Order: sequence, then structure tokens, then C-alpha cells
Amino acid sequence: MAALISLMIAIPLLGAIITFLTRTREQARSIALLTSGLSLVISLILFSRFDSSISTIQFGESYPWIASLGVSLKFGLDGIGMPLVLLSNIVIPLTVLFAWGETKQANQFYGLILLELVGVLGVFTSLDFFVFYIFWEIVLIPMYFLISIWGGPRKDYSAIKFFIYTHVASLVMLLAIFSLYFNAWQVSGVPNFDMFYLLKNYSVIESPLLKDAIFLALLFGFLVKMPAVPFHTWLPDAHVEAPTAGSVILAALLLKMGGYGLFRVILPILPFSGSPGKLISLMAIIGVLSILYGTFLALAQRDLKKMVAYSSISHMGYVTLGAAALIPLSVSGAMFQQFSHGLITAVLFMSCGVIQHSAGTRIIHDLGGIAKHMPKLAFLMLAGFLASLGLPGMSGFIAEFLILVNSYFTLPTFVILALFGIVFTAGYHLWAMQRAVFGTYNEKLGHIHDGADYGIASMAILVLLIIFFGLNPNPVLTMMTTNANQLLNFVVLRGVIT
Amino acid sequence: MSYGLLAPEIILTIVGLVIILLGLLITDKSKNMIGYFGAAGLVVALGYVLKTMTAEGSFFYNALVIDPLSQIFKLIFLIVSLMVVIASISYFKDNRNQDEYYALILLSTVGMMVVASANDLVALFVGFELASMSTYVLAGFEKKNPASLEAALKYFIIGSLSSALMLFGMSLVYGVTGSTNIPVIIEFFKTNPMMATNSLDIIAMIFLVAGFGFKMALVPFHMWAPDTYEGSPSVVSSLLAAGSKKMGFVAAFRVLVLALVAIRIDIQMTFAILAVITMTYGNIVAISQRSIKRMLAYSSIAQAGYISLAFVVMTQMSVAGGVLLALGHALMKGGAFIAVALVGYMVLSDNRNAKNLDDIGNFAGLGKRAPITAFSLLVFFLALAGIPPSAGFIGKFVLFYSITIEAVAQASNWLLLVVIIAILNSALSIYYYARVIRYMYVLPPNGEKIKEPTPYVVAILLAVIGTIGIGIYPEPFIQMAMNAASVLGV
Amino acid sequence: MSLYTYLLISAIIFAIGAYGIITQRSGIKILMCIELLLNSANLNLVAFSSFNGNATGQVFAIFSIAIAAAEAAIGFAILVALFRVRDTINLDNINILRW
Amino acid sequence: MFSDYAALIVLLPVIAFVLTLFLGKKLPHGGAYLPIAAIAGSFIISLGTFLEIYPTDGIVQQSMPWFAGMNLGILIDPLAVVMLMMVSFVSLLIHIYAVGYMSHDPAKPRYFAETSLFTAAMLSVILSDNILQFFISWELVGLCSFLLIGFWYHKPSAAAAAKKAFLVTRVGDVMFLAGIVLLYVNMSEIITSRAFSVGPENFILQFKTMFEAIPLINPTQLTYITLLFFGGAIGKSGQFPLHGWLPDAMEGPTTVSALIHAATMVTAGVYLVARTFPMFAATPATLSAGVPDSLLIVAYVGGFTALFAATMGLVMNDIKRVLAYSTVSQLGYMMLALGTAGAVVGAQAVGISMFHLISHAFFKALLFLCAGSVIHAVGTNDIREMGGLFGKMKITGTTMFIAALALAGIGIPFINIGTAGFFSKDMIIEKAFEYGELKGDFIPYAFAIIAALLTSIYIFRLWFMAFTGKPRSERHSHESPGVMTRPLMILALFALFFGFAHLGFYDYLNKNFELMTGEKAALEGESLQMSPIIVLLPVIVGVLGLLISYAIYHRRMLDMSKLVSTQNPLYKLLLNRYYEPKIGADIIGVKLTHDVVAQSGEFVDRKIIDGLVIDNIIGNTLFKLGEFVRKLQTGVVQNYASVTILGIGLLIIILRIKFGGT
Repeated sequence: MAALISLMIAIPLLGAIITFLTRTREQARSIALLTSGLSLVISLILFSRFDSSISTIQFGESYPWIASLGVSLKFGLDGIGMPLVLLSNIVIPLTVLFAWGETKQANQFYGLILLELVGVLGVFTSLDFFVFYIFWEIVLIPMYFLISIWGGPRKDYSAIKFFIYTHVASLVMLLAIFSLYFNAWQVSGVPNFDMFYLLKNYSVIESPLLKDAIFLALLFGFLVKMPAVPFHTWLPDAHVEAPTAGSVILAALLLKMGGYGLFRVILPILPFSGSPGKLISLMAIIGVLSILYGTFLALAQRDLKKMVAYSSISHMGYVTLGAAALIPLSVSGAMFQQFSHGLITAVLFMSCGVIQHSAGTRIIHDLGGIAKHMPKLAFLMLAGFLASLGLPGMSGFIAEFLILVNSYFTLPTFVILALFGIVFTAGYHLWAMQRAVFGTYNEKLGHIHDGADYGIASMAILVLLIIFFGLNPNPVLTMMTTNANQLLNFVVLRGVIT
Repeated sequence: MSYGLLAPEIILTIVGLVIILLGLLITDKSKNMIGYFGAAGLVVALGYVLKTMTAEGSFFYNALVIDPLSQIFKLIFLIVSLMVVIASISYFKDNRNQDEYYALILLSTVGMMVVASANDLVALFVGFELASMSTYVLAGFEKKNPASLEAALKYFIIGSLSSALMLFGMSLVYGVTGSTNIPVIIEFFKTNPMMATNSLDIIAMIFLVAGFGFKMALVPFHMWAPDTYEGSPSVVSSLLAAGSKKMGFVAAFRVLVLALVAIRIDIQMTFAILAVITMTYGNIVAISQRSIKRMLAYSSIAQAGYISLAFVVMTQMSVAGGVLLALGHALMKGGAFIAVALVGYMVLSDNRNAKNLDDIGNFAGLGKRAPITAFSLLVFFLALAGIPPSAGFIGKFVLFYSITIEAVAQASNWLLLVVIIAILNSALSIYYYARVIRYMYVLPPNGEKIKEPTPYVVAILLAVIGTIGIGIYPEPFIQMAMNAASVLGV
Repeated sequence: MSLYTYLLISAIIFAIGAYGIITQRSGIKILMCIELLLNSANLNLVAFSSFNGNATGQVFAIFSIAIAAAEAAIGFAILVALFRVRDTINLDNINILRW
Repeated sequence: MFSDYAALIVLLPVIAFVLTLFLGKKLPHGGAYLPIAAIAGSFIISLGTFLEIYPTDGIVQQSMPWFAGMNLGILIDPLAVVMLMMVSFVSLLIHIYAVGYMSHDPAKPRYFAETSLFTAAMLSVILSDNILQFFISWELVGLCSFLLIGFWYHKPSAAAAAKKAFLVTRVGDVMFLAGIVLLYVNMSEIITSRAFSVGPENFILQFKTMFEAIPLINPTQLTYITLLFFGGAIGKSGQFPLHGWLPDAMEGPTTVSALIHAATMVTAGVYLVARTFPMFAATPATLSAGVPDSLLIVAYVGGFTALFAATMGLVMNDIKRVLAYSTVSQLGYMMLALGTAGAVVGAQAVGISMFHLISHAFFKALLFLCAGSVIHAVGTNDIREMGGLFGKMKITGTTMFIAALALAGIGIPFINIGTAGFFSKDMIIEKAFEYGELKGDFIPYAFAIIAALLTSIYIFRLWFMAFTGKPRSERHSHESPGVMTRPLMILALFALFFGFAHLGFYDYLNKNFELMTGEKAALEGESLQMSPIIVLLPVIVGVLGLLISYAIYHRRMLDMSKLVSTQNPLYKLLLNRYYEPKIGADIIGVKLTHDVVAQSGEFVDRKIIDGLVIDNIIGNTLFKLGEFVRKLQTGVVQNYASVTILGIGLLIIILRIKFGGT
């Protein structure tokens, strides 16, 4: 059973192709659920066999591909990738389940969702920069279609903005990859796109300016994806227009690619960059700015979904902050935030989707009192919102607590600033709940009713997972910590922070 | 001396001539067979070329050479011609002038192949003209269609002007060096570097650039391209954009090495400016087009900008990248034009008197009406935009990579700027591709589902397989391109 | 006569041809101007051939003249076809393909 | 034996929560018996544990690692065990009462599930052996409060009050969290510097570890930590200036008000200060550094709140609001006790404060349940519409009078007979006086004694207005059913007689911190001998308040109409609650945060970053440029030729310039 990872990627790919070719939506969704479920099973097998105590790559696979460029298909998992693989495999089947009732071009819809799974799994498992980049780009296309075919009124604008904006970022990142590759080639005389190899040779680059340029280009690529302020403006548009399944995947998985890049690529080279101090400050500023800016913008929103979108920006700010703090536990907290936010934001977007579907609007002022007719939704949505505002006992709290507590060692000012955001975070969540879900029922909405059972079921599963990981984060946190420790060995060795 | 290595050219010439002869002998009805005959000839030639990918040889007093560079371009030309011929079986079905059409395509292909092999300015010029003149006629082949004729006329006037300019440039080069043999010329400049920078030589160089630039559709020699691509029959546009355009590149690769030897940095800068302007112009203007062929024409101009980045640094890597992108572009653009031809067929089958066959509105709901075509166009567009895994991505990847490493190695900011502009352009291009994709997949169809004619489908799928195949398994192609680049000795 | 005289003459012919292409409206005249351009190059070739002392240039010129003839033939053919459809060969009016 | 099952104290109500939530609909009374049984179980285990550890002065400690060096654990020391018994007991009574009170509500399962979860969370707060678990439970308590205040979520005012409660306490919680952050950083620095060793059984945020490390923590940092903790306590216990949510919280069912906003949850803030009292007590050392003494701040905030809330209690017309302000005021007393007595008698202050906390829990729960009974009967909250109820509701009237007496702290000094409040509150006032003697600062004492007078006035105003005089509404009211009155009687007994336990209580709690750390806390100074007038004064003001209210509201001896009118600025100020809702919610919440900051952020984001930069500058410019350049393609072939030739000319010029020409 050596090739589990490639099997895990191949199954949904095959599923996607079959799904595209099916004729009825019943077949399409069954195949989508089946293949994503199989992928989940494989990831669970991997997860159960994963040794959390070692930081090296496990389940490594390598196949030759483009020898003249030194590209090979290398896959493997460590504590950084494993939780995100698990997350992807949890979110996608649940998204399929949530969107069980999709009727418009159903075979394409489910096929695209499966392709997203293929893309993110590839990103989280590939250890060759070239392959990584390919998967990184592949992810864009299904999402573009998901937005532009199944999206809202301004879907064209949003879809293309999403596509171009993030594509530019990837290309800038590609430039940096070129430079790393060239550098490593010069060192050894052998072309090689191995990710670790390229990153290891980063320190050999002589010019500090070039080092910083490469670093910034990579950072830009990841921050746009996350997205961090001020590179975030594609996100609200994309989310508002995307169909619920698209939003869920976008927020729960695609944003995580940016964070993954921070841990996989940025942190290993950070200590060797030309001016680590400044770059750390830069990351910290961007992190805190994202937290506060996202919070205040969320406060200003009238559209429930847009509010959730801005809250994502705010939450992803914690990831940047935690990564910038360079403390093992803050970094693992940031990793955990990625995992946890993936689960939480899925619930939030699903809630928005159910509301949109049955009430026909997401504008907070036009809603009101829907809990009366949608008690199950109200309950799950409340759980999601509470998790999102960082209620203890839910996974979000663990992550934010670890980040805040540990970042204080190196970035005290930023932590204090971030703490200010917490009150307002609670503010907009509760304000939205109060206006939209509680209060007097707005009779103009007509007769509304709870979402379909499969939607509610998938939300319930997510909520249970949020609570489970909130009470017992160890299954994923341990492996994250192992890798965070290993990542930061360099930091300590280089004396970047004392 | 064995002429075995020239077999493809010889075969094609013979087949072309036989087709003309056949045309005189057979009835109009049975002329539909001719296409298959032409395709068979191309397949045989293609087989020969593939067999001799790494062969070397020189003929006719060193006027023609066979080397990896010539072979890979011959491969491109043959594939494109094959696609075009196959598609034309449908496009020109029941046309009573089919024989001439196929003969011209084969002869123009021979012309292009001669250019690819040319090692002497005379051979180069002759090949160039053979290919050009055949395509002038092809562009105006729909002789009842004013647009087609106008396209041919514009193509012809600007083409002849460029030929004249090129010839003038060649005459100057000959005057300075006393030879028309390219290696001899290069050797001359190497030994007399002072000679390389006199005014005559610079003027000569610019005239040559103008001549090649015309074929490449490089700004400011591009003006004919949109009109011609739009007006010509779609299959001919495919040949022009995918095939004859590359002729300019192979000629430029062969000859401009000399420029590299001669005047180095400055030609580098000039090409960089030209390339940047070309790609930006192409992309910006493409955004607002409603005619898909015209949009593809501008996109083709933009692609020419990317490929000519290879001249900016002229390293083995960059030339390899240029060659790869040329190969990819041939497949993608060739396929795309053929797909547009299919859409035209579809529109005509809706309404026999339809105008503006390639209007973007006709692409609405194509995903439902002609799924294979739509999917193929999707692949081509994404590949043109440089999304992996595709030939377009691999080509751009190697090309941009080669520029970046030069920028890094020379610590050259402006080179870096060039790459960044190229990258932004590449992202911008997504905009207009995505627009068509939206029409194809998002908007509702305005007609019934059609049965896609087999020849078109075969031709398009050939291109799709090539596009994706190179993306998924680029190794042999990269090897080929690297070998080709090594011929230039840069 | 020195080489430069030939070159000068050829340059003048070239300039006339170029000027003609830019300014003339009639398709026929433009064809003639193109011929002028080609012939200026031919003049160059022959002159250089004579001064370089090898025959390559003259060979080249012969090729070029042959090609020019073919080219002119094609040009006229296109113009004739166009005239049949549009009743004009005034190039200013032939602009349905633009933008 | 009981102590081995200590975890069940929390887990039983949790299980009841889950079961009631999902199965409640199918069970009689909305599944009310599940939580009742579970909480009874918790109470029995608590009591059993108490009986086990009381004779031996033992404590219960159980701990297990959680994540990232944190732990989950149980610590039952005297402080915790008395709280456990109180909370589980009061909660049990209120649950029983609620079976009657909520009998007509369709959402009973949700109600009982939520109160059950609340009880679990509150018990978990009490049991926590580390500050993180404490914080988590604390937040869950806040969550339950949010849910229960908004129980009737279809009422906009209830939804708004729930939100306000959560947000305002959140401000405190963030401070608390900041305190934890600071504490964690200090602790881990101490641990990594190896100045301090932790055993394998010790965890970084465990109270035990924290207290042992106190001497090593930088005093300034310690002050910040304690002040931040106190910030959390201010939020949770409704101290000034974060008191505003508590009166609004009365939007929930009365039983909730009784359970959460009187007896248990709001005391969590006091409990937090008590729990971490050694840290607070360690701060005065930094007085010289110019940093204020944490206990001093606790005392002042507490004292001021006691008075401040009492003033508003005087004018409220909503029966529950009066009680809410009374709660705020009494919580102020508890804080005051911690602050002043802490300075006088050190850790014994915890006992003093906790005793008031527990006696307050009894009589305030009683007051609320009585109020609930009244509301149940008359169907309104407004005391102006009540009156003459005593004749119809004898039990309620009597028990409420007892509770009022306890709240007013009435008893007979020197022979030690009195209500629970008499013992607990008078002790606090005496300690405030001692503090004045010790430090020469009588301000806290002044706060306390004036507040005592006002307390007595407002509570008897309430009682006289509600139960005496003529009925002011038509509604036919009647006594509540037995399931409601029986808990009233039980609580009344406690309100009357719990005070006699005070000596034992003080003794037991004084050992608290010694038992945990194993160190004997130095007893600071003997109690001063007090002059009789000081001992008498609290009772005197209590009685005086009763008489004043009797005179005004029963006998109508004074015409209050002049004073009680919106023309009177003071009355208006009080009635508008010092304009706190306006300032807090409207100005800070809506105007400043939402309208100014958030909307301008939105403007910047959409119009400038996105609109101007992305759409206009980049997008539109490119399109316009494209449209313009496009027109260059005129379609006239001579122009094309011109461009070609012009291009060549330009290239030649560029290259000639480059070379300077040869």
C-alpha cells in the first residue's frame, strides 16, 4: 500500500471524469459522494497510520516526470499537510452532501467539486515545486466555473476578478520559484525542483536584496490567496456571488492553501532572508491589519454572506500573525487555526446558503426572526457563529488562544491590538444573529422552512467536529506542534529571535 | 549524397503537383477525396520527420541543412498542415476548387519547411516567398466573399512590402559580408566585430527584423494580422496563425543569432521593447473584440510577443522556451481556429445566410450545442492563458524561467521588469478568454445540439491531445527544444 | 561610379516605392511601388555582387526577379477578384475588416 | 468516595443537557426531570465531597494533560466546595420552581437544556484547577446567559438584551484573556529560565503552579495580570462601568434571572478574584513603583458600584430591574470585601466575601423567585400596577419580606441574632471601617454605609408598593402552586438562618490557600476592637431605610410626586440609568463603531482599494486603452504600410542613437 497518496488524488480525479460523463444528477451526486468518500477513507487510513512524533515526510512517493527540468512527482505528508488533507476530505464530501439537491447542470457541478478536491489535495501533498505550482493553478479553474455558472447576479465580474487576481499572485510566486530553482541549479549543477531542496538552498543566495525579493514574491503569492489585507478585495466579491458549495470550498480549502504556503515555504526560508526582522514585522503588521480590518468591515456589512467573507479575512489574519511570531506553539496554533477555520467557515457559509435558499435574501435587515420557522438552522448557525467568534469549547478558541498567548512572546504589541478585535468580532456575529435570526419574525418573508435534511446533516456533522476538536485538539495539534518545532529549529539556530 | 533527409519536402511537392494533375482529371464530385490524399501525404512526411528528429545533414552547397532546429519546426508545420487539411475536408466539402486548395496548402507547407532548413539567405527568401504566395491565395480562397478577398489583399500588400524590405536587408548583409551563407556571415561578424556596428549593418538588421516580424505579427509589423485572420476562411487563418507565423520565428532564430553576435545588448533591448509592446497591445485590444477570430488574432499577436522574448536573452534555455511555446501555440491556436470554423459551420446550418459567423454571440451555450468543440476551445483558451498542465504552460514556464534567471544572473532590473510585464499580460489575457468561456458554458444556447462533423473533430482532438499531452508529459519535447536550441550555439 | 552611388540610387528608388505605398490609393499603383522596392534591392544585390567579386548576388537577383513576377501575378489576380466583387480597387474603400 | 466521582458534578448536568435537548420534547414537562435529577446528583456528590474533606481538611485534586502543555483538572478546596454546594443547591431549587413557572412555555426542553448546561458550566468554573479551564467554563457560562436572556428570542428587546449581555461581558472577557496571555508569558519565562521547577504533575496554568510562582513574577507584571483578571470580573459581575447589561438581562424568564443574574453566574467574577486572591494579595508590594495596588482598585470599584447601583435601584419601577440593581450593588459589596478586608486581614477576606456571596445567593434567589411568583400572578413587571397583593399571596409576601430583611441586613447586634445578610453584610461594612482605620481612607466605608441605607429603602419600597395598599390593577391574582412556593419556603429558611454558620464558615475558608500550596499564610493583625456605634450603624441604617419606605410608600406620609417626575433632573438621570444605555449602546456601539469606523472602513475598502485601484485604475484604464488602441486599426491598408515603415524608421533612429552612428 505504498501509493496511498496518489490513490487518494487519483480517485476523485477519476470520479470527476466519470461524473462529467454521467447523464442524471442522481448518478452524478452518488459518484461524487462515493469517490470523495473513498478519498476520505484513504485520508483516514493515512491519518491513523501517521506518526505524530516525527517531523519528517511520511508516506513519501516519487515518480520521475520531466527529467530535463528535474521535475518529479513527489508526494508526501507531514504534520503541516496531514491535517489539511484531512480537512479537505472532510469538507468536500460534506459539501457534496450539502448540495445534494443541486439541479442545474448537476453532473458538471459535482465534477467541478471533485476537481477542487483533486487540486487542493495535490497542493497539500506535493513536494515538488513544479507539481505544487500546477496543482495550485488547477484549483482556480473549477472555482471559476463554480462561480460563473452557478453564481449570483454579478458572477461574471466576481469570477473573473477572482481568477485574474489570484492568477497574478501565482505568477509572481512562480517568478520566485524560478529564482530558487536557478539558484539551486547553480549550486549543484543538477536541475531539481524538489521543494525542500530548493528551500534549503535559499540560504546560499548571496545578495540580500535578491533574497528579500524572492521572499516577498512568495509571500505575496500566499497572502493573496489567504487573503490578507490589502490583497483581499477579490474575496468578498467572489463569496457574495459564488454558490454555497463554491463559497464553502473557497473559504474552507482554497484560503488554506495560502496559509499552507506560509508554513511550507515561507517559514523555512524566513530566518535566512536578507532582513528577517523587517519581514517578520511586515507579516505581523499584515496579520493584525487583516484581523482588525476584517472585523470592522464585517461590522459594516448588510449582506450576511459578505459579513462571513470578511470574517474569514479576519480569521486568516490570525494565521499570519501566528506564523510571524515564530514561537512553536504560535505556529502550531496558526496551523490549527487553518484547520479549525476550515470547519467553522463551512458551517457559516452553509447557513448563509440555507437562508438564501429558503428566505430568498441574505440581507440582514430584510431577515429577522427566522429562528421561528427554521429552528434547526438557527441552532446550527448559532453554533457556527459562536465557534467563529472564538467561544471556548469550540475549535476556534483553541487556535486563537494558542496564537495570542504564544505570539505575545515576540509580538506583544500586535497581540494587544488583536485582542481589541475580539470584542468587535463578537459584536458583528451577535448583531447579525440578533437581526437576522432572532427577534420578531419578518412576515414579508412569507412561508419559509428549515433547510433540507442533507444540508442540515452536513452542518451538524461539521458542528460536531468543531466541538470535538475544540475539546480535544490533540489528534491534529500534536503533529502540527512536532512540525512547528522542527520548522523553528532554524529560527533558533539563526538567532532571528532570542 | 543522399537526399533521403529531404524526403518530406520532396514527397509533399510531388503530392501537391499530383493533386493539381488529379484535379484536372477527376470530376468535381470525387474531388472530396483529394483532402484524404493530401492528408496521407502529410502523414507520410510527418512520419519521416519524426523518424529523423535528431538527424543532421546539409544539401545544395550548404544552402539547406537538416538539424534538430529545422526538424522541430518542420514537425510544427506538418502537424498544423495536417490539422488544417483534415478540417478542410469538411470545410471545403463539395467545393469545386478543392484540388488547388490542397495543392496550395501542401506547397506553402513545403515553403515553410524550406525556411526551417534554410542555411542560406537565398534559400530562405525563396522558401519564404513560396509559403507567402501560397497563403496569399489561400487567404482569398473564398472568392465570392469580399472579406476573404480584402483579407488576401491586405495580407498581400503588407506581405510583399515586408518581403521587399527583407530582401533589401539581405542585400545589405550580402554587401557587407560578401556571402549569403548564414554560417559564413556569422563567422564574418565574429572575426570583424567592428563591421557589425556600422550603420549599414544595423539598417540591414532592422530590415530583416521587419521581414520576419511581419510573419510573426510583431508590433509594428502586425497590422495585417487581425484583418487577415478575421477575413480568411477559418481553416486558412489556422494555417496562417499556427503555421506560417512560426516560419518567421524559425527564420529569426537562424538569422538573428547573427544579430546577437553582432550587436548584442542593443538588439536585446530593442527586442525587449518590441516584445513588451507586442504582448501588451495584443492583449489589450483583444479584450474588446466581439469577433472571435479577431480576438484570436490579437491573442496571436500577444503570443508572438511572448515568443519573441526568446530573442531578448538568446540563451539556450530561452530559445528552447521559444520553440516550445511556438510548438504549443501552433497546436492551441491552430485548434482554436478550426474550432471557430466548426462554430461557423454550426451557425450556417442554423441559418444559411448568417453573417458574422464568428461573433461571440454564436458561442452562447456551445457547451451544450457542440460539447467536444466547446471543451476543446476551453482547453485551448486555458492553455493560451498559460494554465497548467498544458503546452502553453510548459512553453511559458521555460521561457519566463529563462528570462528570470538571466535577470537574476545579470542582476538586471529591466529584464525582471520585462518578465513581470509578461506575467501580468498573461494574467490579463485570462479576461478575454474567460469571456468566451462564459459564453460557451454559462449562457443559454440559442439552437439545438448539432452533430459535430468528424473531420473537424479529428483535427481539433489532435490539437487537444497535443496541447494536453505536452503539458502532461513534456519531457521529450523539452529535450527536442533544447537540442534545437543547441544548434544555434548560443 | 562608386558603390555608394549605386546604393544612393537604390535608396532613392526604395524611398519612392515606400512613399508610393503610403500615399497611393489604387491597388495597381501600390503593386508597382512594391516592384520598385524589390528592384531597389535587386540593384543593391547586383552592385554588391560586382564589388564583392562573387556572383552570388546576381544569382540572388535572378531568383528575386522571378519571385517578383510571380508575386505580381498573384497580386493582380487578387485585385481582379476583388474588383469583381466590389467594383473598386480603391484601397480607401476596402475596409470592411477593421478594429 | 464521593470525591472520586467529582468529575460527575459537571458531567451529570452536561449529559442532562444533551438528553433534554434532543429528547426533551418527548418527555413530560419538557424533560425537566432529567436536569433536576442530574443537578440533584451534582448536589449530592458536592455535599458528599464536602462531608468527606471537611473533617480532614483535605482537598481534591485531579488533573490530566490536555493540549500544548495545558491541562484539564479538578480542584476542590474549601472555597470551591462551598460554592459547589451553593450553586448546585440553588440551581436545584430553581429548576424545581421552574417546572411550575415555565409550565405554559412551549419551548421547555430548550429551557431546561440550557439551564442544565449553564449549571454544568458554572460548576466547571468552580471546579477548575487551572485558569484556562476556568476561562473556558466562564465563557460557556456567558454563552448560556446569552442563550437564556434571549430565550424569548422573538421579542426584539430580549434578543437585544442577550446581545448586549454577551458583548459587554465580552469586553471583560477579553481583558481576562489578556491577563491569561500575560500570565502565560510570565509563567513560561519563569519556567524556561529554570528559576522555578514544575513537577510532572504540574501544569503551566494550574492555580497551584501559579501561586507557587507568585514571588518570581515581576511585581509590575503581576499587577497588570491581576488588574486584567479583575477586568474580567467587572464584566461578569456587572461592576461599574460594565454593569449595564445586568438590568437588561431581566428580559429572560424570571427563573433565569434568579438563577443566573442573581445567585450564581454573576458571582463568578467575585469567585475569580477570590480564586486568584493570593495574586491580588501579592501586589501591594509594588505601591512604591507608582503602580496602583490591585486590591485598592478592587475595593474602590466594588464600593462605588455598591452605591451607584443602589441609587438607580431607588427609582426603578420594574420589579426585576430593582432586584437587578440590587444584585449589582451587592456584588459591589463582595468586591469591596475582597479589597478592603484583603488589606486588613489578608486571605481571610475571601471567607468574608464568600459568605456574603452565599447568603446573597439565598436571599436574592428568593427575592427573584418571589418576584417571579408575583409576576406569574399579576402578569406585569411594573410595581406601580401592583399593590395589595399580601392578602392574596401570603406565602410569597412573607418569604419576600424575609428576603428583604436579609438584604437590608437586619438583625440584632451583640447577641448575634439576625438574618443571613445581617452577618455577612455587616461584617463587610465593619471591615471597610477597619480598613479606614488602618489606611486613613474612609471612602470605601462611606460608600458601603450609604449604600446600605439606600438598599434598605429601595427593597422595602418595592415590598410596600407591591404587597400593601390598594390593588392598582383589575387582574385577579392568586397564590402560586406548591411546586413554586415550596422552594420559596426553603430558601426563606436559608435566608433567615444561614447567618448562624458564619464562624465555622470563616474558619473553614481561611484554610483555603494553605491547603493548596501547603504554606501557612501569615495571619495579619488581630481584629480591632470596634466602638459600638460602628457595630450598630449598619443595622441602624437598615432599620431607618425600612421606616422611610414605610412612611413614604405605605403610609403616604410624604408626597413624592414632586421628586418623582421627569422634571427633576436627578430623578431623570437615575431613571435613565445615568444614560449608560445611550452612551454604551448608541454612541459607542452604533455610532462610533458601526457608523464611523466600520462604515468608513467599508468605504475605503470598496471605493478606494477595490473601486479606485482595482476597478478604475487597473480595470477601466485597460479597457479604455484597449478601445482607443483598437481604433488605430483603421482597416485602410496604406495606413498599415505607413505603420510598418514608420516602425522601421523608429527602430533605426533608436539604434542609431544607441550607437551614436558610424
